[in-house]
Amino acid sequence: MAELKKNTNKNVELKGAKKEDIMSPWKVVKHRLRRNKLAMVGLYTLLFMIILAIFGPIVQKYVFGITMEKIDLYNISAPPSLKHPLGTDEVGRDILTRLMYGGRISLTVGIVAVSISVVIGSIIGGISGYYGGVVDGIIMRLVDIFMCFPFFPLLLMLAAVLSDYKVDPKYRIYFVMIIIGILSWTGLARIVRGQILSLREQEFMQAAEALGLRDRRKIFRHLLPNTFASIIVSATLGIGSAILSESALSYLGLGVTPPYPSWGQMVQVATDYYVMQYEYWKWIPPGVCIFLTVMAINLFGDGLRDALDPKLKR
Amino acid sequence: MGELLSIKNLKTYFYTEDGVIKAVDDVSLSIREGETLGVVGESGCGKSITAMSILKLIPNPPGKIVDGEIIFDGKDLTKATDEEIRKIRGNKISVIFQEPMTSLNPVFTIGDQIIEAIVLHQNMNKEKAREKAIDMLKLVGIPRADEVVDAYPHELSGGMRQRAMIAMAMACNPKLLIADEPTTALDVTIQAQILDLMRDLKNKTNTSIMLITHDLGVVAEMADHVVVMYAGKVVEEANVYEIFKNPMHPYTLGLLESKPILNQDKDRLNSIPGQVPNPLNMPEGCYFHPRCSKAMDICRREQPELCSVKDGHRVACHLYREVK
Amino acid sequence: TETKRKDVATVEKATNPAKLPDVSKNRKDTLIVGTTAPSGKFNPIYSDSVYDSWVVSLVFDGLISNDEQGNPTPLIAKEWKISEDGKTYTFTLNKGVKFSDGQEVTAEDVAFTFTAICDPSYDGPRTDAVSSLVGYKEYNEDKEGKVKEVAGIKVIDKYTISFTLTEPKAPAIYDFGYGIMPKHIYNFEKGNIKPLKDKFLSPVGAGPYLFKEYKAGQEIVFEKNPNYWRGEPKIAKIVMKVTNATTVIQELTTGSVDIDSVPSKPEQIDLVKKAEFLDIYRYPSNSYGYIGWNLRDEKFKDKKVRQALAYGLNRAGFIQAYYKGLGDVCNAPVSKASWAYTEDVNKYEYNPEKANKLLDEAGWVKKEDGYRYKDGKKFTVHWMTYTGSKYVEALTPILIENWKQIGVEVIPELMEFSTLAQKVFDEQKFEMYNMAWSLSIDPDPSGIFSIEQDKLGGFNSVGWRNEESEKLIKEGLKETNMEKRKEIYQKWVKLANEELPYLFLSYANDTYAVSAKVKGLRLSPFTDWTYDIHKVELQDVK
Amino acid sequence: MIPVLIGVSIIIFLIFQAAPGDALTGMMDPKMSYETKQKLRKQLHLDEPGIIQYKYWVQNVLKGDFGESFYFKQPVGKVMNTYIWNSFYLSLASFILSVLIAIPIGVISATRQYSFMDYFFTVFALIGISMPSFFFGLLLIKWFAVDIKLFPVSGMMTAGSTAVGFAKFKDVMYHMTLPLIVLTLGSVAGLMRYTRSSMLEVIRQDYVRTARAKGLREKVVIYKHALRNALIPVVTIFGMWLPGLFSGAMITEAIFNWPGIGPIELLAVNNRDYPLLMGINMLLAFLTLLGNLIADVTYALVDPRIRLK
Amino acid sequence: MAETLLKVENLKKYFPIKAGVFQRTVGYVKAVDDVSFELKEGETLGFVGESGCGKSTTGRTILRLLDKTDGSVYFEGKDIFKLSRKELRSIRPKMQIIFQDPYSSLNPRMTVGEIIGEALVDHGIVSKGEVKDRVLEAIEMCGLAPYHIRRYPHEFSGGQRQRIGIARALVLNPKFIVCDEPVSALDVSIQSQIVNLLCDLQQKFGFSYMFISHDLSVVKHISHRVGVMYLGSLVELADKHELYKNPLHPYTKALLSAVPIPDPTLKRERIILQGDIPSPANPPSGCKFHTRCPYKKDICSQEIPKFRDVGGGHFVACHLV
Ligand SMILES: Nc1ncnc2c1ncn2[C@@H]1O[C@H](COP(=O)(O)OP(=O)(O)OP(=O)(O)O)[C@@H](O)[C@H]1O
Ligand SMILES: Nc1ncnc2c1ncn2[C@@H]1O[C@H](COP(=O)(O)OP(=O)(O)OP(=O)(O)O)[C@@H](O)[C@H]1O
Ligand SMILES: [Mg+2]
Ligand SMILES: [Mg+2]
Ligand code: NI
Repeated sequence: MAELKKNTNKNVELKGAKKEDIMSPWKVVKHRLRRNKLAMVGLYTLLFMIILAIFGPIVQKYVFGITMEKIDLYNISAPPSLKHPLGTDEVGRDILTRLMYGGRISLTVGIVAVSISVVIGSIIGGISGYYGGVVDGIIMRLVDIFMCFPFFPLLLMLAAVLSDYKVDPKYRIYFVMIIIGILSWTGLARIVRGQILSLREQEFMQAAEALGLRDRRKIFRHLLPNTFASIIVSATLGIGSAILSESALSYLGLGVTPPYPSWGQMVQVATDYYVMQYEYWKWIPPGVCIFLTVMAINLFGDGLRDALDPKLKR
Repeated sequence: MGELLSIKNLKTYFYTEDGVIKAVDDVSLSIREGETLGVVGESGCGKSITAMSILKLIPNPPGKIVDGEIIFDGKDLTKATDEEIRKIRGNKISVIFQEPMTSLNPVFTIGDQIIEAIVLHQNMNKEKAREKAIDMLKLVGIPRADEVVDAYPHELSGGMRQRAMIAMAMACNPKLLIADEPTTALDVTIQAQILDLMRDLKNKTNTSIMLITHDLGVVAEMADHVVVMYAGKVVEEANVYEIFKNPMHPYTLGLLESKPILNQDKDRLNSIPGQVPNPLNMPEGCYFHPRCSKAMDICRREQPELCSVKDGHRVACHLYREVK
Repeated sequence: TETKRKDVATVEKATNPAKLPDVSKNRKDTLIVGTTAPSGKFNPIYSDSVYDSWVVSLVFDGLISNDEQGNPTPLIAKEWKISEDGKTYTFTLNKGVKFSDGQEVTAEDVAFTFTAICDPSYDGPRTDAVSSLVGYKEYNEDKEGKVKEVAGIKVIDKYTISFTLTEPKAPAIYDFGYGIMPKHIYNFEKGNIKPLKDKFLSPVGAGPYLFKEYKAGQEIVFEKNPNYWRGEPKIAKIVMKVTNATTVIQELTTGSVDIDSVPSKPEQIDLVKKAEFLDIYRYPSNSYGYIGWNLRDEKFKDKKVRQALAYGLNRAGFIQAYYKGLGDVCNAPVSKASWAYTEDVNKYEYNPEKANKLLDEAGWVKKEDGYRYKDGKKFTVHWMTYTGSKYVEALTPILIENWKQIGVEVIPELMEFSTLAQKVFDEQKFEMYNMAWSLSIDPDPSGIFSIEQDKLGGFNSVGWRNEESEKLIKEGLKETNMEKRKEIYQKWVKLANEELPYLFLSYANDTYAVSAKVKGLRLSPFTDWTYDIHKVELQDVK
Repeated sequence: MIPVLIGVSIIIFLIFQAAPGDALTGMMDPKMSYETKQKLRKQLHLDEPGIIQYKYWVQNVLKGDFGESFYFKQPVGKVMNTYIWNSFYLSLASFILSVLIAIPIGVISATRQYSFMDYFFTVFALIGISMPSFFFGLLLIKWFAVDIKLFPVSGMMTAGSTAVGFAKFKDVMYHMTLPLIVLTLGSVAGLMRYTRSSMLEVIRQDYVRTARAKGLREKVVIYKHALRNALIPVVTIFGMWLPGLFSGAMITEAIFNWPGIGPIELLAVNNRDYPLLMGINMLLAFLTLLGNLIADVTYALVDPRIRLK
Repeated sequence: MAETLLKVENLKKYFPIKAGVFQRTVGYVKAVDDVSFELKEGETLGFVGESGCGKSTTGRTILRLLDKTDGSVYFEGKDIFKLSRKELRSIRPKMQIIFQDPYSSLNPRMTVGEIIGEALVDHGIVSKGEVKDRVLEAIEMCGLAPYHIRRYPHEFSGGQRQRIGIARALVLNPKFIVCDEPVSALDVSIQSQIVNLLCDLQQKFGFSYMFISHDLSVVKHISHRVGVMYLGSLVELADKHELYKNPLHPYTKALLSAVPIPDPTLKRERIILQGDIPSPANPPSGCKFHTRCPYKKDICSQEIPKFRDVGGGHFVACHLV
């Protein structure tokens, strides 16, 4: 009690905090992440892809005067050259430009789809886990139902409805993203729910209850932030799989609308035997791009998981 | 009584992301045959790591025995090969761990786990080993031992599990039993049973025991000799009567005084102020000085060495330097 | 290069048959034909894809067949007569034609086959072949089983049968080409066709081959019918193997497949040629690709606009880019292979100036943004098209670019094919779309362009209502004299070319690669490899 | 379980109903008149409202069959039976192979955390996860089937082969190799990561230390004491693979012309073959639920702690 | 120190045991089985008993952090199980809890300032501006430095965290605090600091404590009265001096004799019980203690002994007394 009274003086300088290096939980994660080489390789690859996708087409347009729709009839299916570093496609469009443009789409698909699924998944998972009981039972059955959902018919229906409402095809891809997002929240919801079910039993939640806090506050201030680790990991990995989904959809002819390219759609030309065998520049680069991007995201996500897991501390 | 085990200047460090943790920092102690050595100190002061170092059970990475000798039966264990250590583990030196709940493998029956050790070290066939296992379980006072051999750990209560652990540890008649807080997780009434049991076993087999605990009461009841640790170092060592009658190190003193004693009434408890130091960021000089009411200048600068003050009573504190 | 039948198919002979791979060389009694997607409906009255129909025509023979020009030829029926009023068809059967189980083919079997199509429980695609028979309605709509026979189908004697239609229909003769099923095997009770469907995978007919085995998604195996009535087939065994676009060239050039269709693209054909042991057959396919525009839409009502848009699209350029010389510009809704085809039509060659002029005339004014406006409305076309098509992919940029030049904005919308079909035909909610028509042997256009078809679900979805066209179509249907019909249809073709109910795009070619060891194949727009297959043989090549 | 199946069936049916077009819109034969189409629609009940169609479907199901496929004109069960086993063989082979590969490397990776091997397998696993299957499939075809002609391009058996017994098995395996590689790469990755993290968790446990303290050999410690525990969560995810064994890998099967159910489902979608689609989807929904149930039950089986008393 | 603050009557709390694939309830853990007692203002009531005997469950059920199975709890005369959620929320600040585990009872993603001040904000007890002052006040009272409010719990040692937990309860100005083993998880040298702090605060603010611990010596030090629990039931309750000097229930006796005393010269006669604690899911019939009781009689296994006053507020449940 003696030292207890030492600094009862209210005007004690709060600056004291600065003297010691305060590491918030996030700083610790950042710190650890930075030391993980694979994760950093992933991060930089990803940044590179993003920058290329954002600024690449602009540079091509204003510096070289090439747009992704521009047809060069003199260079149809031309192999890589100085003018077209990655060659041209069967109607003479510059593949590099289309690739960069496709990156925009693929990356946006990933990000938008994942944002949607993360928002839905964590809210529903949070509610389900927090309230438990009947609410949880109903929500989990709903998750079961969603998990048994047929993906393709839904997209077909969507495509038709969109054309009914005369949505500009340019934006149609966003709806595809939304659908991918809406269909893929279930996994995250389960993870979040599972964690919250156990977090709920932790004493700090009993403390929150004892303090008489509102439910909303308990879910969003106390519980969800503690599931951030899995949410973030599942989000980074989700971006990868959303990009793959879009690619696969495009590959089956259900994705973006030409002339807007996406990577998946660009790879599709390789179903043509001739293209596959003799025109590698048409399909290898987009395939490699998908691969690299998803790989980068996975590397980063994996590193993030390690960084977020206190047990994995080295 | 000859010395069974003697640890000399043991240093076990953990190389972590945030820096080096000197979990065991220059610890020396010894155990004689048939003796019970009590090791006390607060949580995190390196008691378990000292014990683990003996059997090289330190998780590596990040942990590593950096320096020192561990002489057991005339052999330096720090220099022994993995194979040699393996032969000693469970055979000549056995361990009982703190948490009976998690120290047994949940997917094997109690019998399987005991038999495994017996088969390994005593060249018995399975049937014989099983018989022996049942005998051991009976010995530690488990009723219905022939049924319990086939039970899974989760089917037993904490006390029974701890007894099963003891049965497993004693199965090969070890020369040294390391009991790492064997009763902390148990209730006092069960704790009393277990301690009783251990004492009986020791008397029967003349096994030496290294008893690690932070409960001074347990030490008072069980130990012949006591080592007090603080922040990776031994701060005081003496036989049990000496320690309780005549504690010297301010930390030992503080410990003894801060605990309310059942049949003594006090208005206010004495307490050691301050917090246990961060292992990454040890203070200069004597590790205890920031909490020590008798701290002197020298304590802030120089680390005291463990020196003999009386015969058999050794303490690491500048206050007693002159006495040397 | 040897050209056999001038206007029907060109054949490029293998340059070095000796290169035939050993696998193929050693396979002396088996012919392997590539197929894409047999669905297992191996029945003459149910098959609805070309792949199933190959199976059917190997196993079944029909009353008649046709030649390379599309003219009907006798088969089981050695001859037929059409009555004066054009309503009654009487067929006389060859005697001694046997099903593969040894029973003779009689008029009863023929009657059974066609009566089966009339059955109330029949749910296959052949109804139109019998729906104009006298008594069809009565038979079909009677559910209680009181009407036992179709009045218009009359068995005259064991080898003679006649069919009577409610009104004359010139193309009707082709409806009698469907394979004849043995009644004693396929028979079923009226109103319950299930027993017949159960035999899809064990077809028995009077055709040259016996059906042996079907491995779904993989292959179909046939053995020759030693007692085939037109003579024992020369090839002992035929295997139809499933291949796909990615694998076909590979399968062909390694000799694991002897006959397969290849994409009509020069680079692909070059690959086939490089193998040096494959003959290449090429002929115009019996189809055309087009852009349909909704003639109810103000924009497209004006003929000038339609013509302008035709002039304004570099179709030749597109076809060159896409087919690389292996396709042609289409200017009228009739196949190049058909006898109704004529060169004497407006070619609408690419001419942006003319297009601009016509649009100016039609009142569409170009503004500074480069697009045309009329009554304040921009000339914007929503173009619905379908996914997964290279054709569309190639067309899209050209269409957008070309029409932009003449001030027309195109917004493509991709959808899956069924969705497109629904929008176009069942709902008629579209401005413009593109598709292709695959035609029948007879050039009769009534199924697509008659006014009667201008209804929800009908095929005249663009809504072409032209009196003269209607008159010509009706005339053509009634006329049984070949010369006169030809005249009528050519007149109609010119009308369609002038009016442009569609923007006609392209004629494709079909290309088949055939191993040099296969001799005697009759490939043409109207005859596939199964025609006269009993005469085809496998020869050793040196 | 049953309420979920009913819910799934209703929702799937609603979606199909809402999808534009029906089984006949795609049939565009000018020889097939409007009347004929309407007649066929009537026969297939396509002219009736969705609820009634659902009623017919339920009636069929209660009778024990899923109706007749519009496209194949055969009972749905028969059509599925024809294709589903081909998918099953391929998926099963891939499943077994994945397990055989993934678990050992997962263990190695975990026991040597942060070693070269660990990094190597981690990167390998991530490649597996990141490689789009169509791209990888095409690459394999190009390299192994086209360029060096080691494996066949597609199909499941040599055409016209009449081989039986072992020769047939060999032939099938030969054709299966490339698709198997594609499928396995994808699943090995996930499973291996899963095993690794589960193993990492376990080797930190006290009972592993106990096992060491007993003087057991390191191999016994890892493969007996640790692995048994680490596999508990892994084994349970096998149940979740159940639907995967039958659902067919749509893309891989399409690329390699494998006669499985994947392409048939796509075909059913394109042809609006409701009975077939319902059949396939209901089977998968059922298997999904069954798989979850099996996962629960296996959990109880492999983990004595939750064994029923 | 006269008013009755809390009154517990026949409180029961059973947890269902679920098993099997369908998670059917196959039985109940009788965690709290018929517990009654009273607590006066400014008084400390100690609760001792073996691990798992239902001490924490009792404490938490009293605060309605768990739902009861039966019985009633009156806080300031109001039955808290009859309150609506809103009323309950408003009464919460008056009754607080300090948890055993200083690690899991603080939300690792919130700063100390947020943790302590949060309830003030959520209840609108003080204006936004004042919150910080109140937090600082509480923090200093508990022996922490003001700059600590910006830190996260993981940066503190166990003893400091327990202080944060105490500050969190303190800041709301409660009347009654359940201390659920607040020192069991702490280092020996830190325990006494916290015990002293709790004593000091009680003296200053007149809190009532329900002090749960299995450490009999600590309980004795801090409490006025002590209750002994065994398998969900109170077996003895008395003034602490009375209880420790004159334990009546055989279990209490055994417990007291089993506590190790840090004095090697002192050799006591210890009562070593036989057998293990029975499972609370399947408690023995009659007196729950009879399976381990060295003095058991026939009646013990048949009849449940009444919890009754044997004079001077000394309650005990035993047939032998
Ligand atoms: N795997 C590890 N990695 C890093 N540091 C470790 C590891 N294991 C132990 N330590 C550190 O070593 C020090 C000593 O730990 P040890 O387990 O010996 O303490 P103890 O005295 O047994 O405490 P307790 O009474 O809590 O069991 C502690 O500071 C701990 O943080
Ligand atoms: N949420 C729960 N669900 C099921 N059983 C529970 C739950 N919480 C506690 N129990 C059971 O209730 C009994 C009493 O538990 P409680 O935590 O109250 O004991 P305790 O006396 O506080 O023990 P300790 O000293 O270990 O804290 C135990 O057997 C426990 O297993
Ligand atoms: Mg320890
Ligand atoms: Mg408790
Ligand atoms: Ni650092």
